[in-house]
Amino acid sequence: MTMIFGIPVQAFLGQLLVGLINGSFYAMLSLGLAVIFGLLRVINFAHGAQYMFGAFVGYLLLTHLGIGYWPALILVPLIVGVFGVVVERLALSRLYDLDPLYGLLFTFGLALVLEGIFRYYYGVSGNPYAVPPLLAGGTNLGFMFLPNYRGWVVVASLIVCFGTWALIEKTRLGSYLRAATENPRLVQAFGVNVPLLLTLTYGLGSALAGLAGILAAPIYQVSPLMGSDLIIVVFAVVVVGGMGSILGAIVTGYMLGLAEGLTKVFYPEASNLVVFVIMAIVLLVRPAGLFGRDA
Amino acid sequence: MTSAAPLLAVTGLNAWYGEGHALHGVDLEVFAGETVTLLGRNGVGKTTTLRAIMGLIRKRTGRIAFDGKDLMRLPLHRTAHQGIGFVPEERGIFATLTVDENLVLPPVVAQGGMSVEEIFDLFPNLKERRNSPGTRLSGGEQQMLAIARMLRTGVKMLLLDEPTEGLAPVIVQRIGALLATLKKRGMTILLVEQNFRFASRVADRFYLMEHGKVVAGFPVGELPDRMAQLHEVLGV
Amino acid sequence: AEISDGKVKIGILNDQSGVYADFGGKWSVEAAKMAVEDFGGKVQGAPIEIISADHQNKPDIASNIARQWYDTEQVDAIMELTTSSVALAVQGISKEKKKIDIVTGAATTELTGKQCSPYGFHWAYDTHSQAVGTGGSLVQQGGDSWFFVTVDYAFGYSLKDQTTKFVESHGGKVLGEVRYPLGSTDYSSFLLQAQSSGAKVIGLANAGLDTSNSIKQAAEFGIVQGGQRLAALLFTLAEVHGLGLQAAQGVVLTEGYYWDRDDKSREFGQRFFKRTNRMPNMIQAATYSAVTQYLKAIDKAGTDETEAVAKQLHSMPVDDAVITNGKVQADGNMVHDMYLYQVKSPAESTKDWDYYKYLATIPGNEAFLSEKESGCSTAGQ
Amino acid sequence: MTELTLREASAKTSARLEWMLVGLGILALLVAPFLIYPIFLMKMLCFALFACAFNLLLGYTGLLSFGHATFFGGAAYFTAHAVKVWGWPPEAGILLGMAGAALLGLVMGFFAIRRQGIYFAMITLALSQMFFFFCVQSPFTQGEDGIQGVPRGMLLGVLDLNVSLNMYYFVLAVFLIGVFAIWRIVNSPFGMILRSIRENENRAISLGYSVANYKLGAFVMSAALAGLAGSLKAIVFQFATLTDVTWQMSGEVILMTLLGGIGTMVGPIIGASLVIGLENTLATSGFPVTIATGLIFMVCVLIFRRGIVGEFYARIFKRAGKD
Amino acid sequence: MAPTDLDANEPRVVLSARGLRRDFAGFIAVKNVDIDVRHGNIHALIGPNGAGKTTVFNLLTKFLAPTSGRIELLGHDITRTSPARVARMGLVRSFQISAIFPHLSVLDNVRVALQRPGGLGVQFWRSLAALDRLTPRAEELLRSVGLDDARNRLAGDLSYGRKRVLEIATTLALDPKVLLLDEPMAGMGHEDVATVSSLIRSVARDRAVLMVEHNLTVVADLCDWITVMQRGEVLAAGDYATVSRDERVKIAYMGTADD
Ligand SMILES: Nc1ncnc2c1ncn2[C@@H]1O[C@H](COP(=O)(O)OP(=O)(O)OP(=O)(O)O)[C@@H](O)[C@H]1O
Ligand SMILES: Nc1ncnc2c1ncn2[C@@H]1O[C@H](COP(=O)(O)OP(=O)(O)OP(=O)(O)O)[C@@H](O)[C@H]1O
Ligand SMILES: [Mg+2]
Ligand SMILES: [Mg+2]
Repeated sequence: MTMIFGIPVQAFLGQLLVGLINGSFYAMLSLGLAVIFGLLRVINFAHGAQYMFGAFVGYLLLTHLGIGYWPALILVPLIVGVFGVVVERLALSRLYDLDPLYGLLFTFGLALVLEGIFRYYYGVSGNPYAVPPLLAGGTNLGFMFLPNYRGWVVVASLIVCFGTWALIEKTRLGSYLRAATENPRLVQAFGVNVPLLLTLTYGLGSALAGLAGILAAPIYQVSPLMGSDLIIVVFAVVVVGGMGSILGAIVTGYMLGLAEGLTKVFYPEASNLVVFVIMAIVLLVRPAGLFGRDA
Repeated sequence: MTSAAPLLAVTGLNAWYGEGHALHGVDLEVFAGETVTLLGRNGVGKTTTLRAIMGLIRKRTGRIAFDGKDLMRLPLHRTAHQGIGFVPEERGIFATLTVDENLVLPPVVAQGGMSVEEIFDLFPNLKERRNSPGTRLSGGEQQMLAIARMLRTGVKMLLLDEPTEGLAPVIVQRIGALLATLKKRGMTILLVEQNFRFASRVADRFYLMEHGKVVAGFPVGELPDRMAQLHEVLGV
Repeated sequence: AEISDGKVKIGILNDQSGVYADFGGKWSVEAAKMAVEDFGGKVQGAPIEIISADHQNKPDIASNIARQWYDTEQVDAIMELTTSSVALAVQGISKEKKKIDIVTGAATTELTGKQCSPYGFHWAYDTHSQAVGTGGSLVQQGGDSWFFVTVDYAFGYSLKDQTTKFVESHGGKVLGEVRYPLGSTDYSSFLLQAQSSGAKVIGLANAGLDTSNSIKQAAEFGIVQGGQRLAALLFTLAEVHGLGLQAAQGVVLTEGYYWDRDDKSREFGQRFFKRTNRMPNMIQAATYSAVTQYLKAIDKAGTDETEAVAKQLHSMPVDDAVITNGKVQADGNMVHDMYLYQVKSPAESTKDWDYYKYLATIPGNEAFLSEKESGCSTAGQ
Repeated sequence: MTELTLREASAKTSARLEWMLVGLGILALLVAPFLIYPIFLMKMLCFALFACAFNLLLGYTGLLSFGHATFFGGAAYFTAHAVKVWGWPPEAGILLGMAGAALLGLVMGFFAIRRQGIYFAMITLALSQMFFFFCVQSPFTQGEDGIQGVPRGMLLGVLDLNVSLNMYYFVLAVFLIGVFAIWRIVNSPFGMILRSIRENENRAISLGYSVANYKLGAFVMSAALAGLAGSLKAIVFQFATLTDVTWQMSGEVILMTLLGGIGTMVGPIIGASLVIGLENTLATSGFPVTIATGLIFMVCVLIFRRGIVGEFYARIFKRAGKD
Repeated sequence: MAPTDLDANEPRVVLSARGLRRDFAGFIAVKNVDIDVRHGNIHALIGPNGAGKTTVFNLLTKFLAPTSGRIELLGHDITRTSPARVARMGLVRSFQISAIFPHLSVLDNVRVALQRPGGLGVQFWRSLAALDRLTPRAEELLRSVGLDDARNRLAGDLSYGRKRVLEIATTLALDPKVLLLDEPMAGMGHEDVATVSSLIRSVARDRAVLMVEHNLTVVADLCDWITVMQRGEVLAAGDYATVSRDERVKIAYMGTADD
C-alpha cells in the first residue's frame, strides 16, 4: 500500500476529507463574523450562540411543528436572521459610536443569555436530530466510507460561502456593502440608507450562523453547549485570516479545518491547539493576518 | 435667471469640527441653472461649506433650504434624494469596486439622469477601463468618474469640490468643457475652486470666502473691477 | 442522644444549570424529596428537610455553600456532589467539620482512596466500576480486542487504564488508542482511526457530550453496522434518551440502576416518572437510595450525631429499589451489583424509555476496589 | 463661576469622598468577619483584588484582556502545587504563584500587544484557551479533580492560618497591600505615562515613549496582581481547580469591573462583591446564573456604561455643578 | 521679506531623506522625495491636498516605514529605527489633528513630555510627587507660550488654538533638534496665528523646523526654504520668491490667474 508520512494514502485522503468537513463549519462561521465585522466593526461574540440557536430552531420546528430538514434549511436562517435584525435595531445600533469593545461585551452577554435559556429549558445532554432520509447512509469512495450527509455539508457550505462571496462581490447590494466598508459617510451622502444596510448585514451574518447551525444539527448533538467552545476557535481563524477580505475568511476557514484534520492523524492530542499555534505564528510573522490589510 | 426663488439658499451657516469652529455664518444663494463658484484660500472653509450642505458635518447651525425644503433636519441619506449630488474633494472612488460598480453605486433619485451608455459616450476612456478597480485610474480619470457617477442619478444640482485639483491642464480643459455641457442641459452647479483661471471661465457668479464667512459675492461681469480685492484676498 | 436542632436537614448540592445539569440536577433534588416522603417525612419524631443549591460546577461556590450549611444552617449531611473537583472539596470540608457526605454524582476513586473520609460515602458508581463492568464483561461476551478513544486528561486515562487492566486480565488485548482533547466536536477522524484498527470493541473513555457526539458520529459512519461494538465507559439513561435509539443502538454500557430491571426498580421508576416526566438515571436513583439509607441509619442510631450515623451506615446492608446487594466498605465505598446493558434498536424498543437490553451482572466485589486496594488510610483503622 | 472652579470643587469633593469611603471601607472590613461569614468575605476579597488587577489593565491602560483567568487560575495551581507537593510555606507559595503569573503575562502580552482593540481581546482569549487546555492535560493539575487539600500552614512559621480569623486578616492584609500597589502604580510616574498612552497613543510615541514596552509592563503587573489574588484564593479554599482558568472566569472578571465602574479604584471591589454575592444567592434560588450574568452584561453596556461607582461620581459631579 | 542668502554660510543639514518612497496597496503616495532640513531654518512643505505631505511626515518620523529610500538624522541612518527611538534622538513631531492628552491637566501634559529623561517614565513604585521637580521647568515652558494661566485646566477644555500652542509647548519640552509641525496654524484665529508664528520663529533659532502649512502668508513670512510637493513628488524647492515664481507651482498649487 502506498504510504504518506507513514500512514496509508487512503487513510490520509479520508482524513483530509474529514478536515474539509470541519473546515466547512469554520468557513461558514468565520465568514459571518467577517461580514459583520467588516461593516459594523463589531466582534459578534454571540455568533456561536446564534449557531446553536439555529440548530435548536431546527430541532424545535421538527418536534413541535413537524417541519422537516429541507424547509428548515430555509426557515432557520430566516428566523435567526430576523432575531439578528431585532438585536441590531434594539441594541447594537446604539453602540456604533462607542469603543468597539462595547459591541463585543454586549454580544458576550447576549451569548450567555441565549445559552443559559436553552440550557435551562432543554438541558445539556443534547437532543437528537436525524439525518434527513434522502441523505441517510453513505457512499464508499474507495478510500473511505463517506456519510452522504457529510458530503452534502461540504457541498452546501461551498455553495453558501461562494454564494455569499458572490453576493458581496458581484451584486449591487454587495457594492453598497463594500463601499460602505470603505467610506460609510460618503455612501450615505449618495442617498443609500446605510443604517438599514447595517441592520441587514447583522441579519445576514446571524442568518449564516443559523444556517451553519441547522447544517450541523444532524452531525452533532443539538446542545446548548455546541457554540461556546467553537466560537473561540473561530475567533482564532478570523485572527489568522485577518479582516481584509470575505474570500480570506472563507479560505482560512477551510485551510485551518484541513490543518486541524491532519493534526488529528499525526498528533491528535494537539488538535485543539493547532489553530491557536498557527495563530501565534501568524501574529509574529504577519500581525495583520494572512489576508488582512494594515490597520 | 435670478427672478425666481433660489434653488439653494444658505443662511447663517455655522459648522464645527470637534471644537474647531470652521464656518462662522455663511450666506449664499444659487439659482436654478446657474454655476456659482466659491473662491478662497486654503482652509477658509469652502469644503466645509459643501460638506455642511450635504449633512456630512453633523455639528452645524443655520438654515439650508433646497428647492423650498429644509435640509437641516433630514438624515444624511435623505439629502441626496432631494436632488443634490456631491463630488467630494478627495473624489471618493472606492477601491474595492470596479469602474462600472463605482458608476452605478449612487442610487437614482429622480428621472432625467443620463444612462450609462450616454455617460460612456461622454467619457470614452472610462468605458475602456470599466472593469478595473476604481482607484487604479489616473487622478483625472478618477475625477471624471466622480462627476460621471452623479450624472446617472438625475440630481438637479451638483456640489463640486475642486474638480481640477492635481490635474494636468489638458484634463482641466476637458472638465471645463464637461461643465459647460452640463450647464447647457440645465444643471445647477456650486463649484469650489482654487484654480482661478478655470473658475473664471465656467462660473456665472462668484462668492469669496474668508475665515469661514462669505465676504463678497459678484457676477462674472464684475470680475475686472474686483481683481484688486481678489489679489489681496487670494494672493492671485 | 437525639436529633440535633430538632430536625434533620439534608443538603443536595449539585450542578443545576451547567454541563452536568442533566446528570443529576433538579431531578436529584426531586429524588431526595421522594425518599423523604417515602420515609414518612419524619425520623425519630423529628421533621426532615431537604435543601438544595446549584454549585455551578465551581468548587469555591460549593465549599462556600457547604461551610455555610454546616456552620449556620444546621445541615446534617450533604449529598449528590456532581463533578469530582466539587466532591473532593466538599468531602474535605465535611471531614474537617465531622459531617456526613454521600457522593452520588462524581466518578473519581479518589473519594474512597487517598482522599477518603470516615464520614464520606460514595454511592452509585466510580471509574473503576465502569471499567470493570464494561471492560471485563464485554471480553467474556467475545469482545476481546479493543481500541480506545480517550479524552486527553486524567479522567479519560483512568477510565482507559482501568478498563485495559480488565480487558487484559480476561484474556483480551488492546490494539491501540487515540487521545483527543476535551471538548472536541468532531470525532470522525478518531472514529476512522478506531475503525481501521479492526478492533472488535471501540471503548469510549470519555463522558457527557463528548460521548454523545462520538456515538452519534459513529452511527453516521456505520461503525456498529460494520460489526464493531461501541462501549461507552460512562454513559447514562438520560444521555441515551437525548441521543435517541437510532443513533445509540448497540452501545454497551454499565449502570448501577435501570428502571426496567425488576419490579422494585420499575415501581420506583414509574413513581419518579409521574413527578418529573422522565425516568431516573443511576445518579438520581442513587440519590434516592442514599437519602433513604441515611434516614434509616439515623433511625437505627436514634440520633443524627455524625459518628453514630456513620457507624450505622458502615454496618447496614443496602438493598432497596435502586441498589442490590450493597454494602459499605471501610473506605466509604458502597459496593453493589452493577449491570451491563446494551442499547436496544428502535425496533426492539416496545414502549417509552424502553432502552436497555440486559447483558450481564457484575457482582459488587468485582465491580469495586476492595478497601485494601483503595489506598484509603482510615480504612485500615 | 467658571467651569474650572466647578471641576476643581468636584475633584476635591470626590477625592475627599474617596478617602472617606476608603476609611469606612477598611473599618467595615476589619469588623466584617464578626458579622458576615468569613469564607465568603475572603472569597470576595480575592475576587475584588482580581478585578482591581484586571482594571489596572482595562481601566488605566485601555486594554481589554479576555484571558485574565490564565493568571488567576494559573497562579492558584502554582501555589497549590508548591504548598501541597513541595511543602512550601504559604507565603513562599504565594510569591511563586505571582511570579508564575507574571511569566505567563509576559508570554501572553508579548503576542497580544501586537494588535489593538478587539484583536487584542480575541488574542488573549485564544491564548488563555491554550493555557486552559494545557491545564486540562497536564498531570500536575490533576485534571478535573484539581489539586485538593492544600494545607494552609503557618504564615512565616508563626501564624496558624487554619484559624479562620487569622486567615481572614491575612487575606485582608494582602488585599489591602495589593490594592495599594495598584493605586500606587496608577498614581505613579509610570501610571502617568500609561494614562497618556491611553489618551493618545501616537502622541506618546512621538514624545519618545516605547509604547509597546509600557503596555507589556502594565500587562505583566496586572497579571502578577491577578496571580496574587489567585494564589490567595488557593490558600483560602485549599484547592486549585480548572474552574479558575476557564474563559468564563475571564468573562466574570470583566463583568465585575464593568458593573462596578471601569477605571475607578473602588468600582471593581464593589462589582466583585456584587457578582460573588449574586452567585451565592442564585445558587439556592433556582434561577440560572448564566442568564442573570448575561442580562447584567447587556444592561450595563446599554444603559449603565459607567458602572455603579462611575454613575455615582457622575451624580456627585452634577450636584457639585449645581451648587 | 528678503530671501536670505543661503549659499553664503549654509547651515548644516540635520535631517535628510533620499529617494523616499511609500506604497499603499499598489498606490504610490510618495515617490522619489529628497529633502534636506537645516539647522536654524524653518522649512515649509506645501502642496495640494493629498500631495503626500503628511505621509512624508509619517515617513520621516518613522510612523510609517518607507517602501524604499534612506533617512538620516544628525548623521545617523534612521531608516529602520522605531518611532519612539527617533523621538528620543531628537526628532519630534506634532500632528495634523491636535495631539494632546485631553483628560490630563495642561501642566501634566507638559510634564509627561519632561518625564522621560532620568527614567521617571518607568518608576511605578513612586508617588506622583516624584514629578514635582519637573514642575518649574514645565511652568517655564508654559510661560514661554503664554499658557501659564491655564496650568490646572484640563487640556481638553482649551480652545482649539490654545491646544495647538500646548502641543508645541509639550514638543519643546523634549528639547528637540528637529521639530516637525503638521499644519500648526490650522483652525486658529488671527491672533493665535501671530502668537504661534512668533513662537515658531523663536524656537527655530537653535533647532530646525519642518512644517506643513497651507496659509501662504505665514509661509511667506516665516519660512526660509520651501519644498512644494505634488502627487507624491517634489515639484520645486527654493525660497518663497523662487518657488512662487515657478510656473509649475502656480499651476499645481498657487493658481495661475495672474494679474
Ligand atoms: N476633518 C477635519 N478636522 C478638523 N479640522 C478640519 C477638518 N477638515 C477641515 N478642517 C479645518 O477647517 C477649516 C476649513 O477647512 P476646509 O477644508 O473647509 O477648507 P477649504 O477652504 O476647503 O481649503 P482647501 O482649499 O485646502 O480645500 C480649516 O482650518 C481646516 O484645517
Ligand atoms: N494609510 C494609507 N493607506 C492608503 N493610502 C493612504 C494612506 N495614507 C495616505 N494615503 C494616501 O496618500 C496620499 C497622500 O496623503 P497625505 O495625507 O500625505 O496628503 P497631504 O499632502 O498631507 O494632504 P492634506 O493637505 O490633505 O493633509 C493621499 O492620496 C492619501 O489618500
Ligand atoms: Mg477644500
Ligand atoms: Mg496632511
